[in-house]
Amino acid sequence: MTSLRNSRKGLWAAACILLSFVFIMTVRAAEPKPGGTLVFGTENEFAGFDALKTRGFAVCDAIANAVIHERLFEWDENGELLPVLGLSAALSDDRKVWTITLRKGVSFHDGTPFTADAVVAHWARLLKPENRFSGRDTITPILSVEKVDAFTVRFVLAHPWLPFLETLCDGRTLAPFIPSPKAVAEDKQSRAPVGTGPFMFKEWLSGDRFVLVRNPGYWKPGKPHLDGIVFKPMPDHQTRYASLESGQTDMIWTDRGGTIEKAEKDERMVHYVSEGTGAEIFILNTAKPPLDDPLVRRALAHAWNQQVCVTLSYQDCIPFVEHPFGVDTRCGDVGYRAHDYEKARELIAAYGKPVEIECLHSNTKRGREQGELLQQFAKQIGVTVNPVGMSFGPVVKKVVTGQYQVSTWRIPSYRDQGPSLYSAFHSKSRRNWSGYRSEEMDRLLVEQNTETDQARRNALLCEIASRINEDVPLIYRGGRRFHVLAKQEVKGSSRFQNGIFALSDLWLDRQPE
Amino acid sequence: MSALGKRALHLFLVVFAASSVTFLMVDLLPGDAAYQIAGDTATLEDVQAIREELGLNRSLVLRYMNWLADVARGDLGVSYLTREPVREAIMARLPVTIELMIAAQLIALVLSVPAGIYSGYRPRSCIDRILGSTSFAVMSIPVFVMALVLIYLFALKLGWLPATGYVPLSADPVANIRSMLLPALSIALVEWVPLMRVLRSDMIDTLHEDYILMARSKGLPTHTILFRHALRPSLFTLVTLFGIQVGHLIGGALIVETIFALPGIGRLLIGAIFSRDIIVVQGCILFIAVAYVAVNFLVDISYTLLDPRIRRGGGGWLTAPHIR
Amino acid sequence: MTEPAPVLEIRSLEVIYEAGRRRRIQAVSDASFEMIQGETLGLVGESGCGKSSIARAVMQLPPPTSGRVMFFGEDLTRVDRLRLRQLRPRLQMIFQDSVAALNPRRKVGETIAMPLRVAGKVPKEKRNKRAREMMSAVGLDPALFGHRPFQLSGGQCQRVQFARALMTEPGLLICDEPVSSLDVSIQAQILNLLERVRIRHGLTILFISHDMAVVKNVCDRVAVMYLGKLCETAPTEALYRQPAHPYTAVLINAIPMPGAPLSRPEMRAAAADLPSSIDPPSGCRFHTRCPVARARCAEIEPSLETVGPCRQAACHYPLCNG
Amino acid sequence: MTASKDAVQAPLLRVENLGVLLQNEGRVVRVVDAVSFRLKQGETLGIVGESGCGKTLLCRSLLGLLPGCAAVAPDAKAFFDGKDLFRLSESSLNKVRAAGIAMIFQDPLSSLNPVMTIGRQICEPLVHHLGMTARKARSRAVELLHSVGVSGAEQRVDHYPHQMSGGMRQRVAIAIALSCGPKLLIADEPTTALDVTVQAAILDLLMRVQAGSKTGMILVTHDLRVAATRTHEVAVMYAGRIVERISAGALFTHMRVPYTRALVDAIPKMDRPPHAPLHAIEGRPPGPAGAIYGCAFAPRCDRAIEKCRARTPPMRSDRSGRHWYACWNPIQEPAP
Amino acid sequence: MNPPSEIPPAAGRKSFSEALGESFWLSAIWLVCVIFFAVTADLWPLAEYDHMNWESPAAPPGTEIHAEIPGGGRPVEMKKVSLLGTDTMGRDILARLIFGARTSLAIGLVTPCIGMVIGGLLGMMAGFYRGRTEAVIVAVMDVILAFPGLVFLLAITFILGPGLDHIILALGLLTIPAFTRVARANTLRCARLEFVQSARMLGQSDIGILVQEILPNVIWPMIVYALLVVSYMIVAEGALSFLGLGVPAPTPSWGAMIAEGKEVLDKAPHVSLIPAMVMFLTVLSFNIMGDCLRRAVHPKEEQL
Repeated sequence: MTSLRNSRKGLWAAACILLSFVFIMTVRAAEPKPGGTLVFGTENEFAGFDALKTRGFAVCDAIANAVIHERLFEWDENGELLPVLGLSAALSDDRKVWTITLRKGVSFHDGTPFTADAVVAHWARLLKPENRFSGRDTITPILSVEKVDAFTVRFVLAHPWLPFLETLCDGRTLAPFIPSPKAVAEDKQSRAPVGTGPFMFKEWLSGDRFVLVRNPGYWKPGKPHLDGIVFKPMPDHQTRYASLESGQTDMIWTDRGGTIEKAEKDERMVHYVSEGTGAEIFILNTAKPPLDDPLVRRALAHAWNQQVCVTLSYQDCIPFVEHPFGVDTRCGDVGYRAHDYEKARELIAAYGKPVEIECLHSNTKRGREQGELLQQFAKQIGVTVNPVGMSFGPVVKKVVTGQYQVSTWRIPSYRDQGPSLYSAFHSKSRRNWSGYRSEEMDRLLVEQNTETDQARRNALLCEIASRINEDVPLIYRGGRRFHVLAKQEVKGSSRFQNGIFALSDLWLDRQPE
Repeated sequence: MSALGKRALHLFLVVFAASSVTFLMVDLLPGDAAYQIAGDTATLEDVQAIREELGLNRSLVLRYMNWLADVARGDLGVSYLTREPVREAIMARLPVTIELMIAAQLIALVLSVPAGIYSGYRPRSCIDRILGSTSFAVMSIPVFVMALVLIYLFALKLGWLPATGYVPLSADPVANIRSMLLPALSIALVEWVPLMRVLRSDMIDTLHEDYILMARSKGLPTHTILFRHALRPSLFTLVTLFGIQVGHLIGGALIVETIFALPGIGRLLIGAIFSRDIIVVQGCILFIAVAYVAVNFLVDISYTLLDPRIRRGGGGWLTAPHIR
Repeated sequence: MTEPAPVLEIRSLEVIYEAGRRRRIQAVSDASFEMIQGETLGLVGESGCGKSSIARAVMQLPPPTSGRVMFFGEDLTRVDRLRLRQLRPRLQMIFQDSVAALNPRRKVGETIAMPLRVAGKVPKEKRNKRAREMMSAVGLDPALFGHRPFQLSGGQCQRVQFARALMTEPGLLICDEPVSSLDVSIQAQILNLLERVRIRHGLTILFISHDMAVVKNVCDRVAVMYLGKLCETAPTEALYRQPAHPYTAVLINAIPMPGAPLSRPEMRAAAADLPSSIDPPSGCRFHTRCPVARARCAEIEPSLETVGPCRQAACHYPLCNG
Repeated sequence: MTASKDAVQAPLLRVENLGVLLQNEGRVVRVVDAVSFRLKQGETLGIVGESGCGKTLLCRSLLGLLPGCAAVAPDAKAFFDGKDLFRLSESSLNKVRAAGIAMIFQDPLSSLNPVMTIGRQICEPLVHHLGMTARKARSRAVELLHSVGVSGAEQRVDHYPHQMSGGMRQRVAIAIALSCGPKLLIADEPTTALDVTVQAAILDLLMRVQAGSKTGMILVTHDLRVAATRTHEVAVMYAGRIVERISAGALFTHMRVPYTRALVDAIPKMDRPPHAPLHAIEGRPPGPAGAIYGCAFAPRCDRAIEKCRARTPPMRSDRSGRHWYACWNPIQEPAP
Repeated sequence: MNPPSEIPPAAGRKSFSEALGESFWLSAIWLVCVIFFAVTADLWPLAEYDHMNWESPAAPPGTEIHAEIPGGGRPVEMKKVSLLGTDTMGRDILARLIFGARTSLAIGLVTPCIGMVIGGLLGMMAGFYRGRTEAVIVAVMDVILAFPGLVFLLAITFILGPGLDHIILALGLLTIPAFTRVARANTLRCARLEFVQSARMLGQSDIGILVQEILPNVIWPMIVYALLVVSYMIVAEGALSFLGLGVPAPTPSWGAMIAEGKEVLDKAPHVSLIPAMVMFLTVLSFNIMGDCLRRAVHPKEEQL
């Protein structure tokens, strides 16, 4: 086991439920029917598929990406390493070198054979400092990737690093997926991705559709069942749900309680859920008065009622959280600052000065609600909050340049939060947007990074969560939970891990038109 | 200078002014495309690198000059965000916008012309009153409410038509028409009202003209008088208004495109504005401005088709109707 | 005794309108005449002959293309804008369309008092008092003071115009077809009013009309125009007794005369239609319609020449001589 | 003027007790009242009166062309060709409109459709009523244009009205009116909008046409001089009623109604010196708003007597039976 | 020239208020009510418009809720029947409607004033001076028209910061071309008439003529048009809120309320439909008033 054990357990349980579900379905219609095109309604336009060029890689992007490209390994439902393009991984004795043997006889959609060169070229590209790979802070322990022979590669680490395999498996970033070196060299990868996956890119009309077709030369015999997958970006969730109802789409991504509720009542629909890690947060700028004073931050944290936010604004489609490791991870008491106006008022009284804060939020309905909620709660303790709605770019600019006080923000849903917490809270990190400085925190972050014992590391991570709750550089708005709605006729094994729904093995139980 | 030359100059000036103002305005907006691209995991260095890569660190004037030079060569540039050539991006959305526009305006015409003729012919009649008051009520319903009501009714309750999505005409003509019907209807139901009202009022005026009396004194039947004698001279305001509406629709029926998830120009533009993708914004503005001027030109031409007095340049004793 | 300076003297007046691309309409060409104090000059001609253009050129609305307009010895085409604004109230005009000539949003009384308001320095009560007096003087019921133009009849509007014009005590009154849109009974009222105020205020009047009978009743002297050119000027009695220019004869003949047989049937316009003023006929402009035209008329343009006491005609073959 | 021999001949048009009701802001007013006259074939009736006296509505009512707010009084009759025009269905009225009674309007610019070639406008009734083919109708249109004195008719048929001068347009309007060979021509102020020299030519044309085809004609005008010189009989209208019907030759000399005399006196005379005062009628004609008691002209009349204000004078005729007048206190006939 | 059946206009003319008709007065009553409540919003014992009632989101009309009534110092919390129910965040719809009326009316009523003053001035100048002045003004207006208003709107709100006043300013500037067009057309129409010449003959200066002769004739068509713009602007605010570009939180506006309620349209339709209805009635009232006024002021005025 190389990752958080308890999170595995939860996932395992969830997977079991799903598996039994799938089992029932398979019993009813045992034989997968080949053919048909699945239409998937996504929330946003895809950002592209080049690991260097693509930065805003969202969950839906990852879903599409996972059927075009493949990783060396995946986690299976039991938390065991599942060979994909890699066949086996071996760790050296000093725990600093990973040797990985690769699958033979696989080729990319463009005909390029998959060899160690492709893996090395891809990783070398990511590791090259000039390339400024956006996730480079999370892979700093990797020193180099070397080709041993045509189908063996070696990863050399700077120190023993537990999250390494996770880095190779996490579907939420582009780094683990091996693209065709030819397409990368020709600079086509971003708009017309080429991988080894079961589906091949056919057409991308921005704002309208992203079309994939069956890869006839896929290395897994008999797969995939579908003729193709079409992704349709539909930013309006009601539109998206309506399209599912009226048959324009077969599956949709959603994060709205209203649509989920409707789908659960509708017997034509199936609702898939996956718990995630990370969290929806308010990020607090600890470098800027009055939030440089922990009293004010703590007061705000006590004033904030996460449960109301989760219920009212998210309609309970995300969980209540006390730490960013997902609901399946038990950390015990991490000192979460529960909603308590009295305590908050005392803290503000202790601060002794009037507090007025500007809160940035995205100018969506939900963003607006978050701002208004914070404003309402803060009002109760005599703190004035002015919500300011902005589109994504300007919010990023303000936060990145430190010209903000409070902003809606998010801890991404990586399966291993260690690296991302490191880059978010280490005082030397370039991504420490909250400006949080604490020697204790720095120590914990460094220790968890090099810790070789999983249990010890988990304890360290929980301690980090406690520190966060103690000093409040962020306030939790809610955890992450992912939802996919599908028609009954969408069948087949449906792995849904950390928000990524595996579409590759699906098939459609309907008469071809 | 010839009329055509004047118009070309006018077009050029309008388009140039619109594009420079846009460039300036989008540049003044906080946060540039680099932040959008960098996303929430970026560092300042990343942003800086992206800015360099995109050429965003150069001065505004320089970037504008570059863009102009590209446009002069027929190249609208490449989107900062998606790296999609802007010309292709616009061309891909054009069929949607044009189809929506044509469908909406056709429905609007089909509704407004007979209604306008009839209520102009029989003002204050029962039907005219009904048309008048319903049209007023309909006119007061915002497009977004209309669209929601239509979806609720026809897509969710009755299930006759798809709620959303766009099927290209080439893919499936029937599905294409079905997918366009509701969006077009929600625009048309709001737009036909002013068309009907101006036609009605012009029709009333025309029917008071002496030449209608003359036609009646010739013993011609009513339908001949209405359609052959009265309709054409009554179309001026209608055509003008029609042109204005089309001009607006070319810019994209933003709300309708959003609600019905149609990949049109309007959505491309607002997406680009939100993400500060100035190249795409510029391309769209260029296109919209050119289309706007072109539509006006077509409206002017239609005036001359409608009234021979303008076509032949006229004698010394008449003045052409005022054209905007 | 020195000869009084003419009230209005027009020299070589030319008015050209731009009509679209490369089309120029010469509305008035080379018109010259003068008016002395107390005189009523009639300017007659068919529609489009340039009568109104002369009137507007005199008013500098807009200024003529070339030529001089001397008003009490001052050249209106040369004075600066301020002086022109000072001079304008002394030049007043009565328009044919009396409804259009009155601001629909203004009360009748205020319209009449307007000249005093523009001139300034007259308090409101005094202005209104003067306006009411003037209304009685032009035969308007002062009770109409608060009415608006659309509530009045055409004849009443015409009276309002007179009242407004007279408020400034003008040196020259130009009447542009003041009665042609009125019924005969009202027409007679207005013509009588014109006569009354002419005597009372000692007005000099430029009277423009296409109706030869009305002109006969009103004017001391008549100038006949055809396609932008003056073709005859003569004292009224002499002109009607014996026209010198064939066009004058045609105009007089066109008046239906009940009881009398059509006096000279041969004096009818040859072609019914007026040629276009964009490219007028060569030579004498009237030759295409002239009942007595000869070959020379098509080639050489006749100039205005004296054909009798105080009368001039522009014709190679005038109908009367001396 | 006309021969009295054929007085027994049935009249072309017989109008009896014609009234026109106008709905004006909720009130109904009679704008034309108790109008009766007869018109024989080949004769011209002149209708004169000031604006607003109802002469135009009178003409339009005969062809059923009243505006929406006006209607013919229920007891009115107008016999044309043995049919009562006011009791015809729309379709039979349409037949009368082209082939029986044709109309010429005041302003030739506005009475011709600006967006149709004049050829098409002439051909329309030919095709519609006479069932001609398009080609035949066209050649007939050229003939018609010729006959009304339009030069270059072959080219002119393809022109639009705005390409012609006012006089030419009125000739085209006359050609349209004549296209189906009507028995009665109603000319509503046909020359008012035209220049004086053109006016004479158009009136000449109308007289020629009428004399040539023996049609009857109603010539509406506000100019007494035109009526006196171009018609056979003149009907003078005041406030919706005919106050005097008199043969044209006698109009200026033998009128018996004070209003007619006042009109005649108000015309500027050619035989008087400049600045001579005119005989103006003071006051204004009554509007259609109020009910009128007695003679409508009484308030402006210098011969008005008590009776005039009390009762409306009926139409009376003199001994000859051709001179009708409505006046309680008529002017004595001057000695011949 | 005798127009047929000429009726002297003085005869039987209805009074101005009669000519407007009863629908005008019905609309006026509705608008007066809306304006009255908007102005006196603070004086009514309403729940606080931004107070969220977590327990009862999207409650139907007539539900008893906890409400905070603004008192002298601290708000008083009490149980209260919510007449129109609550929205998705548990806020009292009635209070939000009434306070939202302020936003919608402010946008609807102030923006046309901006357009009317600037556009009217430009249009009158263009129509009066013609020539080069007109060419320049028309060209500038063409640029504004050819330019998507959204970009401008975003620019203004981003540069000056979000806020009702800036939205009003931006929307107001966007209405200028339309007003310029109306003013120019009407100026052209009456500048041709002789009364302008008459004024000049009296020695009136250009400015005097513009202000005293032309303005009174241009102002009414503009006011009539402004009423149409009012309704258009109320709708525009709704559209902006729909795109997330409306007034910043927590200020309520009708458009934002409709957009918010859109999500629960089938579950709790009142959240969206009540503000939609109010907006509809208000827009309808402005439209009716504009139309009646147009008919009363200019019986035969051509529509724009």
